[in-house]
Amino acid sequence: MSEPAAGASAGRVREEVAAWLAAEWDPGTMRAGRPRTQFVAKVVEAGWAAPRWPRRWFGRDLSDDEGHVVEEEFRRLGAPGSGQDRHNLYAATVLTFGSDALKEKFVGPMLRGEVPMCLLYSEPGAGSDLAAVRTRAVRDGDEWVVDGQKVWTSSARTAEYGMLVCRTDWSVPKHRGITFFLFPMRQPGVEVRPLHQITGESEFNEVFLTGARVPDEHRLGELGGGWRVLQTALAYERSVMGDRARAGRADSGMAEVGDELVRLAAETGRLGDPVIRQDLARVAALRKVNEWNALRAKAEVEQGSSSSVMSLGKLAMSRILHESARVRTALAGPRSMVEGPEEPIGDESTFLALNAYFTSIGGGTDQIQRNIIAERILGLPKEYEVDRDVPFSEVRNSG
Amino acid sequence: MSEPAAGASAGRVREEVAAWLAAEWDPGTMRAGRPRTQFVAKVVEAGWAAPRWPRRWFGRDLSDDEGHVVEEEFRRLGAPGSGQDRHNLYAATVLTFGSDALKEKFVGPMLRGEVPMCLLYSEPGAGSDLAAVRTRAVRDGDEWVVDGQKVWTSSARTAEYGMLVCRTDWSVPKHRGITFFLFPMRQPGVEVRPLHQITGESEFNEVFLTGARVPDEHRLGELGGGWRVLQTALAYERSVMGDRARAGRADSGMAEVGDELVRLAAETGRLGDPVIRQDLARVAALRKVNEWNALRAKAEVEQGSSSSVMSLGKLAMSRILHESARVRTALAGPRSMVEGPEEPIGDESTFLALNAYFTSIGGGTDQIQRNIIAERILGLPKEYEVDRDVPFSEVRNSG
Amino acid sequence: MPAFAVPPEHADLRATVRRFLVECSPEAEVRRLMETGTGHDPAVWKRMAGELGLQGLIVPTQYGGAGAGRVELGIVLEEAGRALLCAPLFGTVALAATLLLESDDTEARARYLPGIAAGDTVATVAVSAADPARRPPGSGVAAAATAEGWRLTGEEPYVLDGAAADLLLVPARTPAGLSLFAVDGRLAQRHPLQTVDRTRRQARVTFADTPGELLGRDGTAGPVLARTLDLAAVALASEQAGAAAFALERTVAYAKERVQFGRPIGGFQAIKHMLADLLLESESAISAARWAAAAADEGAPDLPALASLVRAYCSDAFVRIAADSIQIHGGIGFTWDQAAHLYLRRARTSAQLLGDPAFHRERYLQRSGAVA
Amino acid sequence: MPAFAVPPEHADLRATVRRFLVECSPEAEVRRLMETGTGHDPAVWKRMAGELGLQGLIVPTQYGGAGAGRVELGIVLEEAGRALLCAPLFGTVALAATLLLESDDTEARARYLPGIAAGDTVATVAVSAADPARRPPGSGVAAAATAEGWRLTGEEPYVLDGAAADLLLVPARTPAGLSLFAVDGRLAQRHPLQTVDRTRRQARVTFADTPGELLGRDGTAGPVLARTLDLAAVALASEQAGAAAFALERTVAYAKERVQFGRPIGGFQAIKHMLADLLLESESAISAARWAAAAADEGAPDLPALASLVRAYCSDAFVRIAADSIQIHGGIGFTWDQAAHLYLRRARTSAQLLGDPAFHRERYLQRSGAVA
Repeated sequence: MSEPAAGASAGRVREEVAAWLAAEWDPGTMRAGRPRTQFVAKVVEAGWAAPRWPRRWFGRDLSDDEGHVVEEEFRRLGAPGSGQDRHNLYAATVLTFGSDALKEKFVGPMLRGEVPMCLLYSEPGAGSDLAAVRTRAVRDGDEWVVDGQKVWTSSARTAEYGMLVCRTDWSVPKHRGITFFLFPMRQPGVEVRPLHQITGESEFNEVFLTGARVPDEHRLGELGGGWRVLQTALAYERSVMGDRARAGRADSGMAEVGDELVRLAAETGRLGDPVIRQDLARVAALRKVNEWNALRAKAEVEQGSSSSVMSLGKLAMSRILHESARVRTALAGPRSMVEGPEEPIGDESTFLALNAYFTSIGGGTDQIQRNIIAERILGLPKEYEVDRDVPFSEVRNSG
Repeated sequence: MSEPAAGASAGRVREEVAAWLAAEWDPGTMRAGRPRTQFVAKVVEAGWAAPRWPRRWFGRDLSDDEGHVVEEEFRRLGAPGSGQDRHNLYAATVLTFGSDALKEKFVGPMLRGEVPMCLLYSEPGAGSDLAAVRTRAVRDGDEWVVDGQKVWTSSARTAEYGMLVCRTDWSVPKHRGITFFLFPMRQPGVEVRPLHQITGESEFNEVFLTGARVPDEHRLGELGGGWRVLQTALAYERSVMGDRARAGRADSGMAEVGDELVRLAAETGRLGDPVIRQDLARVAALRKVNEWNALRAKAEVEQGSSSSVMSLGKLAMSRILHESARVRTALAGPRSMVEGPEEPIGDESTFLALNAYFTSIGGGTDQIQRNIIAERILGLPKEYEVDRDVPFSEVRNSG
Repeated sequence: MPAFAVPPEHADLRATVRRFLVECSPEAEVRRLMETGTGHDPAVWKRMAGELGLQGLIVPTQYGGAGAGRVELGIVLEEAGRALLCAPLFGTVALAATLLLESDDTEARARYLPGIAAGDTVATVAVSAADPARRPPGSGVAAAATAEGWRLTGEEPYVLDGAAADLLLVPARTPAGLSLFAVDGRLAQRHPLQTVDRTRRQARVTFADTPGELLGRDGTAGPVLARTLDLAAVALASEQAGAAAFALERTVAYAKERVQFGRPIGGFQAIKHMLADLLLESESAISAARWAAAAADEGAPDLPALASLVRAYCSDAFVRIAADSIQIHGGIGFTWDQAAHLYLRRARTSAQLLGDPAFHRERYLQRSGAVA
Repeated sequence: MPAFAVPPEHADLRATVRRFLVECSPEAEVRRLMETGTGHDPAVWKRMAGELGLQGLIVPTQYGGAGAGRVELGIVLEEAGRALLCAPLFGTVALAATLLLESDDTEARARYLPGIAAGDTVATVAVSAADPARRPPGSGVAAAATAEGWRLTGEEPYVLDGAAADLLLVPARTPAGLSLFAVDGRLAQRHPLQTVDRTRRQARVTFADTPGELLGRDGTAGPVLARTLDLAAVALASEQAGAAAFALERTVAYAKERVQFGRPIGGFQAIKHMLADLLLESESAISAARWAAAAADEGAPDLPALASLVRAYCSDAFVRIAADSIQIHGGIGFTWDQAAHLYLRRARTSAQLLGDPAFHRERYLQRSGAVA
C-alpha cells in the first residue's frame, strides 16, 4: 500500500542521485567495515549526506521534498550515509548553534561518523524534570570548569565528545540558567562508571565530572540559552525514533500474525487455552493498531498536516511491551522463575518484563507522555509549576 | 468468627436493656407500620434511641462501649430505633449545632422519625468541589432569603425540612463564607423537579430556591461556620454507610460463593467457558476481600486504632460494581442490547452497568476518593489549591 | 497512493456529510427520534438519498448509485456514528446493499438496488446480528420449495432495522445448503425490540410459511454471506470509531469548561491522563477502521482475520471511551439530559452486534492461521 | 474473639520478628546473600531458631516447638516477606513441618520435628512447587519396594530450598497410590537453579534409585499432601502480602522525598492515584491472607476454595504493586542498586509457586462448587 513519493521538481534529483549511486555503491563489498566508512565519506563529499543543508556545509541546498527523494534512492539500494540532515543530531546541533570555527572542525567528521559521541543530559535529580540540572559550569578565562554528575549515558566509555547540559546561572528560573556545550570526554576530570540495570545489563553509565574543562568556543548557543538548544537536539532525537518506529512496516498485513507470541504459545503447549488465545489476539491488536497509527502519522505529515497520532507512539509502545511481557510470562509459567541460558524461555520472559520499563520510564515516563499528549494535542491546561519564575537556587530539590 | 463484644461495666446495661426489650418488643406485631412507630417512640422515651447522649436530650449518658451493648441487644432481636446517636445525622447535627429552642423542637421528633428530611448540599457547580456552593442567603431581619439551585436531592418532594448549605459571605475564601440551615421545604419559594438518571429512573431531584425563607433560629452553627457543620454531618453519613457495608457479613465463608454471577453463568450456558470462569473468580475475589477489609476495619476500630482500611471501601465498591456489570454484560451477550421486562437478563445488565456510576461518581468520585486516600492515609502532599485564600467572589467557576 | 493518504474528494465527502448531519441530526433531533415508534425521520431519509446519495454511495452507477467503495462508506459511517444518526442506514447499505453487490444475482441487483439508491427502499439482512458463536448466520430459518414457490419458516431474534425494512434479505437453510431469499418486509412478523440504544432499532423477525424469492443459486450463499458479514464488520468498526472519536471530543471540551476547585477539571492530572489514554484508544480505532476499509477495497486476502481484529479493537475502544466519558462528566454525566449515556448505550449495543469482542478475538486467531 | 482482632501476643510476635529482621536482614545483607552459593546465612538461621524459635513456631511443644498455629506463622511470614529474608524458612516450616504435622506418622514427627525446631535440620517437600495444573504434585517420582527398602526414581524440576535441605519429604507414586517418603538430602542429585529471585533458592532434584523411608501408610498421602499444599498456599499468601505492603511503603516514602518540578512527585495526581489504588491492593492482600490463616486454624471446611481465592489475589496484588513501584521510582527504579526490582523478582516468582493465579482461579471455582 505504499509507493515512492513523487514530485515534479524531484525528477532531476532522483536521476542524479541514482546515477551517482550506480557509479559508487557496490553492495557486495561495502556493507560494513572500512569500505563502508570510505563510502560514507564519499557520500558526505558529494553532498548526499545532508542535501538540504547549504553547500558550504556539505549540503546541496535542496528542498525538503528533494531531500526525501535522495533518501528514498539510498534506501532503495540499502546504501548508508544519507538523511543525516534529519537524523544526525550531533552534526545538526553543531551546525545550528556552533561558531564557524566549531563547524569547520566538527560538522564534516560528525557526518562521516568519525566522532564517537554521547549525551550528557539526565542527572540523578533531573529525570522527568530535565531542566533541573545541577551540574555546575563556572567560567575560568576562555574555559569553563564543570562539576556534577550525569546518568543514563550510553557509550560514555568510548565517546570522544558529549552533548553537555549544565547550569551557568543559579539566580534565574531553571530554564533560563542552562548552557549547552560540546564537551571533551577524554580528560582527567571525567570518570565513567557503568550503571547496572534491573535486567542485569550495563548498557548505561554514570559520568562524574570533577573540575573538568571545556573551552568556551565549544559552547553551543547563547550563554543561558541551553534549554532551547536542548529542545532542538531532542526534536532530532524524536524524529530518529519516529523514523525507526515507521521503518520497514510499509505493508502491515496479517501475514506475520503467526508472531512470536503465537509461536511461543504453540511451543509451550498453550495455544489451545482460550484465556491465552484472548490474550494473544489482544496483544496482536495492540501491535497492529500501533503500526497503523505510525503509517497514518506518516501520511498526515506528508500531507502537510501536523499529526497528533505520532505523539502517541511511545505510550502505545510502552503498553505493548508490558502487555507482551505479561502474556509471555503466562506462557513461560514456572520457567519464568529461572534465568540464564539453561532456560531461554523463562529468561526471555523476565528480561522483557523488566526491560519494558526502559520504554515506560526512559525518555520521558508514561506519566510525562500523558501530560504531553493532554497538553499539546488535547490542549488541556498545563500542569501547575511551583518553580516557575523562581530563581533555581531557591527551588526545592530531593538532595 | 464473631461474638458479642464484652466489657465489665456493660453487664448491667445489657441486663437492663434486655429486660426492657423483653417487656416491650413483640416482633410478631411490630415489624412495620403504626405499631413500629409507636414502639420507636417508646424507645426514644426510654433513652435507648441515643443512649450516649445526655439525659436531657433523650439519652442515658452511657459510654460508647455501653452504647454498643444497647445496639447489640436491639440487633439481636431485630428491634428498631436504637443506635441513633451514631446514625441519625439530622438529630445529631441539630443536637450539636442548634440552639436550645431548636433542639427542643426537633430532636425528639427526629429521633421518633416524624420529620421527613432531605439534604440540600450539591449544586450544578458544586459537585466534587462541595465548598463552591453559590446558593445565596441574604439576611432580612430575623430571617434569611435564599436563592439558588440544589441537585441530587432525594426525597425532596416529601421532605418537611432540608439540611441547607449556602453562602452568606462572598468576600472571604470559599470555606469561610458558608452557613448551614435547617430549611423548611414546604413554602412557595421551593420548586422540586425530578432529575432523570441515565438508568431511566428518577430517584433524585433538582430543587430551585427563589426568594425562599428560613428563620435565623434555624441556623445550625455559627454564621460562616457552615463548612464545619457540613463536615460533621458528612461524617455521620459516612458512618451510616460504613455500618451498612459491614452489616450482615459477619461470617464471610465461601458458602455463598455460588453467587448470582455464577448462577447467571449457569443459566446462560456459559459456566464452562474458561474465560468467563476466570472473570467469575476475579469478581468473587474482589467481593470477598472487600468484605474482609470491612471486618478488619471494624476490628481495628474496636481495638481503638484508626483504620485505614475503612476509607478504601467506597473505591473498592466502585470497582466491584463496574467489574460485576462487565461480567454480567458478557454473560447477557446480545440480550444486553434489549431492555424492559421481556428481557430481564439483558435489562439487568444494562441497569447495573449504568447504575455503577452512581457509586463511582456519587458521594465523591473515584478520583476524589483516591485523593482522600492518598492525602489522609498515605500522607502525600495535598492538591495545589488555586482558590485557597481567594475571596469566593473572585474564584473562577464554570457558569 | 500511500496508506492513509486522504485525497481531496474524501475530505470533501466527510465535510459534506458532517455539515448535513449537524443540520439534520443535532442532539435535540436525536432525542426526538428516540421517542418515536419507528425511530427515524422519512423526510431526512429522502434528503440523504436525494441530496447526498448516501444510500446509493456503494451502489454501481448503472443502478443509480455513486459506485464508491468501502473507504467512502467508512467515511459516511464515521460521521453517522459521530452524530448518532437515527436512520436505517446500516441495515440498508452496510448489510443489504453489500449483500446484493456480493451475490452474483444480477437480476436481483437490478430489481432492488435502484430503489435502495433512490431512498425508496429500506432494506436489511435478516441475520441475528449478534451471538454468531452459538447461532451461526442463517441457522434460524429454513426454506422449503413448494408448488407456489419458496416458503420460509423460523425466527431471527435480533434483526437490525428489521421493523423499518421494506425488503428483508434472509439467509435460510434449504436441502442444498445455505441460501438467500428476498422477502417482502410486510409479509414477515416483526416484533420491535425495546432496544437499550434507542437511536438504532432492532426487531425480532418471525417467518411462518412466508413467501420468499431465491437470490442467487440454491445452496451457494455461504461465501457470499461470510464476505458480507466481514464487510459489515468493517463498516461497523468505522461507525464505532467515529462515534468514539466524537464522544471523546465532547468530553475533552467539557473538561476544559467545567471548573471545580477554581480551575478546569481538565487541568487535574487524573483527568488529563485518562483523556490521554482515551485519545490513544480513539486514534487507534480510527486507524484500524480506515486501514480495514482500504484493505477491503483492495481485496486483501486477509480481510476475514483483519475484520475480526479491527472489530474487537473498535468495540472495546468505543465502550471504554463512552464509559470513561461518563465518569469524567461526573454528576452531570449521570443525568439523562446529558448525551454521554447515549454514546455508552450505542457503544455497549454495537459491541454485541455481529459478534462481541471475545468472539472476534477468537475468530481472529482462527482466521490468522493460529488454530489450536 | 472477633475476626481480625489482634491479641497483644500477636502484636508482640510481629514486633519481635520485625526487630530481628531489621537487624539481621537489612538490604545490604540481602544483597550479600544473593551473591552467595547457598543463599542464606547459617548463623542467622541458628539465631532464628535459638532466639526466636521461628523454625519451631508451629511445632508442638513436645517436639521442642512453640505449638503455635497458622495465624502466628502468617505473622512471621509477612515479616519475612517484608525483609526479603534469605533463608530456607518456607521450605522448612511452611512445607516440611506442615506436612509432618498433617501426616499421622508419629514416629516420623518425633524423629524430624525436634531437629527442625532446633534449627539443626533444613527441610523441604520435594514437590514441583509450580505448574500443578499439568504436573500434579507427586506425579514426577515413582517409588518401588526392594529388598533393601524403598527406592525412589524421578525428578522434580522446581523444588523450593531443595539444595539447602538436609531432609527431603518426597511425594511419590507406588502401586498403592500416592505415598510420602523421607529422603536424606545428600542422597539426591540436586541441581541449583539460576533463580530470577536470588533471595529464594530452588533446585531441580533428581532421584535415581535413591533410598527413602516411607512416611505414614503406603498409598494414603493424597489428602495429607493436598491439605499441606492448601496450608502452604495460605502461608505463601501471607509472605506475599507482607512483601507487597513493604514494597508499597517504601515507594510511598520515595514519592514523598523525590522532588521533581520543585515538588515531591507524590504530590502529582498521577502518582497519588496510583498509590491510592495500590494501597487498596495491599490492604486487601493483608486482609485476605490473615482471614485465610485464621480460617485454617479454625478448621474451616472451605479452606481449599479459600486458599486458592486468596493465593490468586495476593499473587496479582504483589506483582502489581512491585511492578508499579518500579514505574513510580522512575529512572532510579530501573537501576540494579535500587531495591524495587528485588521485590518484583520476588513477586513474579512467588506468583508461579504452588500454581499461578489463573490456575488458582479455576481451582477456586471448582472447589467452591461451581463446576462447569
